[in-house]
Amino acid sequence: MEDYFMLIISAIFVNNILLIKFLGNCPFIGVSSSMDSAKGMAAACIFVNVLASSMCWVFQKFVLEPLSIEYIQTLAFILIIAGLVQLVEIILQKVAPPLYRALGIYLPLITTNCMIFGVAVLNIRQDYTFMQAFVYSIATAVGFSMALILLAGIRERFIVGKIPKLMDGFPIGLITAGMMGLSFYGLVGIGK
Amino acid sequence: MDPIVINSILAMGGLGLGLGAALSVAAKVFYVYVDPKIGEVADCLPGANCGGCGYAGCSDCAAAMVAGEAAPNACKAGGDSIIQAVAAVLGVSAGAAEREIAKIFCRGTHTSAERKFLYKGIQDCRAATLVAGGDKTCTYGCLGLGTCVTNCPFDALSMGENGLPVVNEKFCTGCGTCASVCPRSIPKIVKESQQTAALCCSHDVGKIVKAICDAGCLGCGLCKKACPEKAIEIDKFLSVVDPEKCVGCGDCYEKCPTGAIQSLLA
Amino acid sequence: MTVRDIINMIVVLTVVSLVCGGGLAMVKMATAEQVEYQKIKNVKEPALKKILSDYDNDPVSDRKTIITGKDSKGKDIKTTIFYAKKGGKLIAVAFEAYGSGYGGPIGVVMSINQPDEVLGAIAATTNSETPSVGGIVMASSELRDQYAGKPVDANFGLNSAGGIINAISGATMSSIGVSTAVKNGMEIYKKYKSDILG
Amino acid sequence: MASIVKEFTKGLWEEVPPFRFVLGLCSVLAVTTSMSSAIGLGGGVIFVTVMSNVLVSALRKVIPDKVRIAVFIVIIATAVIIVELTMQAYFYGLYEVLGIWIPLIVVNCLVLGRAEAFARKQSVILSLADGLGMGIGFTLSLAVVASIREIIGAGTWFGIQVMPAIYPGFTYLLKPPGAFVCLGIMLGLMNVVSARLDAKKKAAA
Repeated sequence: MEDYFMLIISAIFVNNILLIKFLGNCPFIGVSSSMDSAKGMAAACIFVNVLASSMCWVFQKFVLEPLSIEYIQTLAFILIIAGLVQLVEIILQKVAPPLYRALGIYLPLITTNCMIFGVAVLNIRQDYTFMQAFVYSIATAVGFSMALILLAGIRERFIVGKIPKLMDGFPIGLITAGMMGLSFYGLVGIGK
Repeated sequence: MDPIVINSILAMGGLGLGLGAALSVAAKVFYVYVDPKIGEVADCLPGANCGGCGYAGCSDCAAAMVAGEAAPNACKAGGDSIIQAVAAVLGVSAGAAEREIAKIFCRGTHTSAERKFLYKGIQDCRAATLVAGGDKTCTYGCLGLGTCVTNCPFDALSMGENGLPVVNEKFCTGCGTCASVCPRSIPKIVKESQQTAALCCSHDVGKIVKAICDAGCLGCGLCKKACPEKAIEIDKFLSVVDPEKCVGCGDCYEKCPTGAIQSLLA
Repeated sequence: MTVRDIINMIVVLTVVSLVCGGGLAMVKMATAEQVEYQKIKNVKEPALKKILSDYDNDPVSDRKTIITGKDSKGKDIKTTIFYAKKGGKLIAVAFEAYGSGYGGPIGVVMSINQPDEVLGAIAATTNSETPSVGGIVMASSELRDQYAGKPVDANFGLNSAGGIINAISGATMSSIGVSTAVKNGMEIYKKYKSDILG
Repeated sequence: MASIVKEFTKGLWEEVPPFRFVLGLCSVLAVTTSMSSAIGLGGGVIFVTVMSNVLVSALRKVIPDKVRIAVFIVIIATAVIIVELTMQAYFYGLYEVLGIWIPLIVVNCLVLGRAEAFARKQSVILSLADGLGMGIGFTLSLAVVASIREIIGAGTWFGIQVMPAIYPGFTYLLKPPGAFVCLGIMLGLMNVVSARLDAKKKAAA
């Protein structure tokens, strides 16, 4: 149990998937301009990340490795993720329309989100057991959402602040992410 | 054929087949009827999600239009071309809506209006009003910190040198965002054809207004007496022009001691 | 979503995945040889360099993979044999064998000089020993020198078990791991000598 | 012919990928700590973008709209695996350095973005030009960011010592937070440059 705790702490704080490992900042800068879009994206990411990495782990261990075709892992994983996202979108539209309206616009965006695919591949490369992979995917998604919501909070203050016109938008977003990353980077000593 | 080739083909083919089947079954079982018209109508709309129509965005407005809850001219931001396009898609005759634009109902510039204190806080009118009702002595006047300018989805507003926002009528679509965003709703949505209006929002007594602002409406009623069409009413020391009755004769312009009431058709 | 659309959708997705899977398999087979070489060159070669000397061929390309027994699941275990030659004459044979250490399997690469069949030298490759304890032992020459120069059929067990190797104090488990790895290596050599030298 | 050149040059300045519109950001930040890895990944991205653009536009009439994204992704993933295998076979050092970043080209927003936005509608040759232009533009930007980070960060360029020996190296730039700040500042400068260009153009017009 002890190393799960360490796994969670290191995934959320120490090597935060977004600020230290750089996975998933395509939507990070784009979506974080307003708080509710950030929350919507974060919730969708947690939900899909857990589902995707467990399915990929199962596919790797029960199909790719027995047939010894690990080299095709990239194609298999991304196919699963794309299919999964589309499936979730269709099911959500029918089962929970309000939830769909809140998450809806972000779901297609998630297919190209580097974090989901990155976590799936990392689970295999660090050869985690299923439980470790499951816990790791939850922790990274929580870390991702935390960083996203923190940045969204900060960027909402920009509207009232005095930002030079040319730095407005992406440049200031990136610099803020850098500053936030610095604070997370201070914790590097803790995890393994 | 090396086993690796067969395995790869089988695995990937199987995965593709499985996903294709799952997607099609899901599409069938979880089929939600989405009226294709909504997509078409949404394409005609400007897509700025400005909220002028009162819905959460263009797609919501399109859905309401298709469902008949909203009239084709509900989209304020579009102007005639949009309304005709939507009407064409829905096959409904669209009442030609009169174009509406925003007007700034305050003339209290830095020089003409008195300031209580020097405000160095957050550059946002909503924030400024929290600080002892804003730095302007007149509690109804425009604080000039540009919240309406930053929030205008069509960039039709810019801040004039005298500290009051200026409406660029070419871009303004009358979506009303500025009116809803301004803590004192200084910008008001007015029909383009309206001739005259008292450009002030102050309900203070004339004596107070005269002391703190030399451009405000004193509520003296001279314009009301001068108006041949009886189009002007004094509502708690503030003159209000009824657009239907006003013919724009201009008799009231000279009578007004502070020039608050004037022609809108600059 | 007519039925025709659905079938069309499934067919296209399956066919594209099929074709891509097949195409990739072809590419995989084409590059498999080179990838294998690169893997050995970058992983095994540093260890090989420690135990083989004054050869004039490239042992990494001069290699043969033989089957050395079956593992628990019945899949046969493959061992790659590297040949060191001088002037065309075989001077040493090297291969890797495993023993169980404290943290998990310990990989030991060993060379056997030819024709006098004496153990040339050993070097550790992969091990997951605790770096502070087992790791030092693996790198220490004191343990390695005890193996060098011994004949193939010497008893490489620890002296506590009647063998000729005395364990490093404080890291008995790693020492046992290394000695079992070497013993397994000798087994493989004796059992498959004909394949190796054939 | 002119349109092909236009598509090609478009990728080099007006719509140079990671700067003009922020696509493919993850790899730009992570891989630009050294020039060799940046160019290595850039080469991979060029191959993948060109191959996926060509295949996507070749098959554009056959692919049903409902499953469009999934098929595009399969094509891109195939191209990426080919790059991965060739790199593993012939540039093993680069393969080790890049590690996880090669498979991650598949989710690089640039590649799918071009396939979705452009190749799906255009002819094969145009898509090829666009893919090449975008790929090279991406690699150039990678190179620019990488040289800045490596020279200022570690004082070397392609591993050769460039700065004087006593230069301690501003390693903050090599760390993840530095990457964000460096890219942010570069984007800002780029805005300044293009604003000045537009102003000059407007003044001239």
